[in-house]
Amino acid sequence: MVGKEARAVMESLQEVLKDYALSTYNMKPSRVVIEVKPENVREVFTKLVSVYGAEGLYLATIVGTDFPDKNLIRVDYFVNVFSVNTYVVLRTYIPRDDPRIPSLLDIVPGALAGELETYDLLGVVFEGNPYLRRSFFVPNDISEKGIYPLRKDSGV
Amino acid sequence: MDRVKIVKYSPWLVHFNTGACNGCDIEVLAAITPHYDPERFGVKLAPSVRHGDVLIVTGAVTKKAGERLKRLYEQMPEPKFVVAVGACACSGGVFSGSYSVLAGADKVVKVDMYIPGCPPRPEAILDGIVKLLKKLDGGEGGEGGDGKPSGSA
Amino acid sequence: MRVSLLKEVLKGIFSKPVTIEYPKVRTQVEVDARGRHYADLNKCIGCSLCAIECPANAIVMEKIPEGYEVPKTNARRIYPVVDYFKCVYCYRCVTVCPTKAYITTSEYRLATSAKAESRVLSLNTIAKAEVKPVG
Amino acid sequence: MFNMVEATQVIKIPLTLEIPVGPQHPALHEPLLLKLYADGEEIVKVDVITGYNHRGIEKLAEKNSFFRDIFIVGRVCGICNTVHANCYVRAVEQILDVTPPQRAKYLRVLAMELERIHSHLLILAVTAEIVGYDTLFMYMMKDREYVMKAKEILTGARVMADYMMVGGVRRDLDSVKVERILEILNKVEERVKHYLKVFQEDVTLNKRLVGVGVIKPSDVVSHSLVGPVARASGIKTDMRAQDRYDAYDEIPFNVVTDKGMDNYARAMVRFGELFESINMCRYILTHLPQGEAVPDERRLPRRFPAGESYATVEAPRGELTYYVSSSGADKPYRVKIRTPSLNNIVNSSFAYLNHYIADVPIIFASFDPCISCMERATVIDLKSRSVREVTLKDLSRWGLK
Repeated sequence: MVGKEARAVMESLQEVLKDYALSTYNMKPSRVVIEVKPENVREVFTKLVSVYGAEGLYLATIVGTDFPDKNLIRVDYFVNVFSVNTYVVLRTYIPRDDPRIPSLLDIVPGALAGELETYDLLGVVFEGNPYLRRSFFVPNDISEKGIYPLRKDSGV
Repeated sequence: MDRVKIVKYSPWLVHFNTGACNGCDIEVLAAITPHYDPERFGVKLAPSVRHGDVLIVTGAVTKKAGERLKRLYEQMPEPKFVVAVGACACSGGVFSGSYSVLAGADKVVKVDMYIPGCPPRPEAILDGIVKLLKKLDGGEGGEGGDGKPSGSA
Repeated sequence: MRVSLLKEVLKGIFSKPVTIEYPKVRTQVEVDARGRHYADLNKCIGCSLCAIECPANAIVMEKIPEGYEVPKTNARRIYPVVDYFKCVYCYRCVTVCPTKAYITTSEYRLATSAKAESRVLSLNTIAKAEVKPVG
Repeated sequence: MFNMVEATQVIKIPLTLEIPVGPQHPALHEPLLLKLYADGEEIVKVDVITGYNHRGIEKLAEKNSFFRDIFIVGRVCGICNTVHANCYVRAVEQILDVTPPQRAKYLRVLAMELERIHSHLLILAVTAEIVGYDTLFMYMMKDREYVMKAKEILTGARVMADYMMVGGVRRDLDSVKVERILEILNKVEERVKHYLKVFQEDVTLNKRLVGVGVIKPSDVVSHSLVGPVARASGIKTDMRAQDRYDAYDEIPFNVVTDKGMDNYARAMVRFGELFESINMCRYILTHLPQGEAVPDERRLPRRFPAGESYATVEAPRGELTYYVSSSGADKPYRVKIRTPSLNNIVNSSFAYLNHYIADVPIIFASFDPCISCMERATVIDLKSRSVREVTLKDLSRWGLK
């Protein structure tokens, strides 16, 4: 998909999410990044599902990145809207000393894997997800010390 | 000693994946297929660890799997031998610096034969088993780094 | 049993076995398959680039022992020793080497019960100082 | 004799039987613990317990340089190593703004499609083995060896290709090798046709596959299932068609889908993709563009600008994604790998419910599980919500919702 068609899809997508978007930019190669407030994530997903249909998009992955110098953790939701052949990235920033974000589990069951992974490796608490727990893949000796391996200062 | 001699006629293998990338596992699987057919040597994959004589370890031995490996080894009947297949099981390979691996099967159990390679070819796995059998016979098994390059390109 | 399978069985009975009689017959390995490799010390300049780039940290730079004729280009008199247990045979060292000093082989029968390293193989590529270099 | 209990009453005795399957188990070739809870012969709950294969690769990738990571991410999974390396390399190329030459793009696709052929043959063979058809397993593994030979001719190793490099590939192909690979493809295609016939005709295989492990299309999408599992439920999702990366925009191919939704449909999708892949390989070998394909690895850029990119690739098991972020240093700031098996295994425990214990391995195999893929970082799924005081039948029905 190239050119005009792709741009039209992106514009319609931005139109759908314009109430929530703090800023919009592109990630290589041609993915739309839309920055939203963490408390709005659930509303954004409800909106996306209602516009593109439950069988039109799936949550591909959740990426958590640690920024110790800004005291922030960034949580990105990569959503494949495959009914219109496009990828949208929902980007949120949450404080590093109290990383909490609402869980999407009841809206998107496919979020389970990503949320558990991000919790165990980075310590982001997804509020409302009852399955979160430590040391399912991080070995016991590390999780017992309360270390989240993917934090930059974890020292492992 | 006599039991060791008996084992060499038909050693049964048990395969345990301790966190491998599946590369070695499919090569172990390929090594039992018609092209290589180790049943010529009486070698057979055993269904359970309690029937096995030779434990084939693949993978970088993650901390969780390490405990399992120790338990499996203890469950095997005597005499028992361990073959480490692949760079990961020999020394940790590319994963040796990770927080989650012990890097090397010899950190947990005593290893009798190492088969390096990433992954070793099925022939190399057969070669390792044949060398192990020779070693059981009293001959010297390992002759790596003999200084004779073959088939240089 | 279906006819198609019966045909397969008959074909199997009358065709040659596919099994490679391994220790007696060598498998046909590609000549450029990635097998054991070691440094040719006539070409090596001791730059350590292979040791830096090795993804498995399998290469360690060591001092060439006394009594070997070391080429003038290798001023620091060091050479790479490949640990074949750690090596993943990706040949990154071969492709980054600025002098193309690595000798590659398709040797894959490396099973051993003791440590396997490229030390002897590499040192054999240069002559000992006492003996006059041959050829 | 027990008195008959009203359906609304609660049975407090734990009638369910707990059966651990794995991590070392004859029916399961993967280090994974499936805890099955069975009511008689029927599964009412499944716990997927993992962690035996977690190697911390994402952290390892942050600790090593960009170029060393190419070889580390290739070892996430041995069966699909070229797609892992390709996805990572393309993400890095986006950051560097490097475009590989056309010939290299074709050769990359060739390596990836050969890998798809051997991966699908492997999982179809394992499917046959799990239903107890060992003869077919041996036959299919025999013919898979020819594909491995083709891979060896192309990349220099049977399994770990280490074929991808920033700005191209690491080995070129000459006309002799092209001929040899074409010959192998012809031989393999004939055999695959035969195996397709066996899968379609054989009574045992049909009885074990048809109607078992049904996944509805709505469940597929909401649980983020990808790859052949999704396509076998009629969801047309294929990153090769969606992203058109590398040379997929020039090579003709069809996206294979099936409406069957069960194990048999998943096997048929894999067979369909085998033929597609063979045809694609043949097209590549006959239409290979001229020019350079191998970059000089000594002259590749050493400085990486700050930036981020997100690459996707259609692995044999489904959509594989890499997120790579660079802060301008010589090491990546963050590498996030999301493998298809992660979604397909963790999110799919609902598929086992209401099946017999004996069907669990075959359903599990139909997802083409690759634990090494998923566990470089991750997971557990407990349907623990379902631990309520309800009758066991209700419990199982609840789990399907």
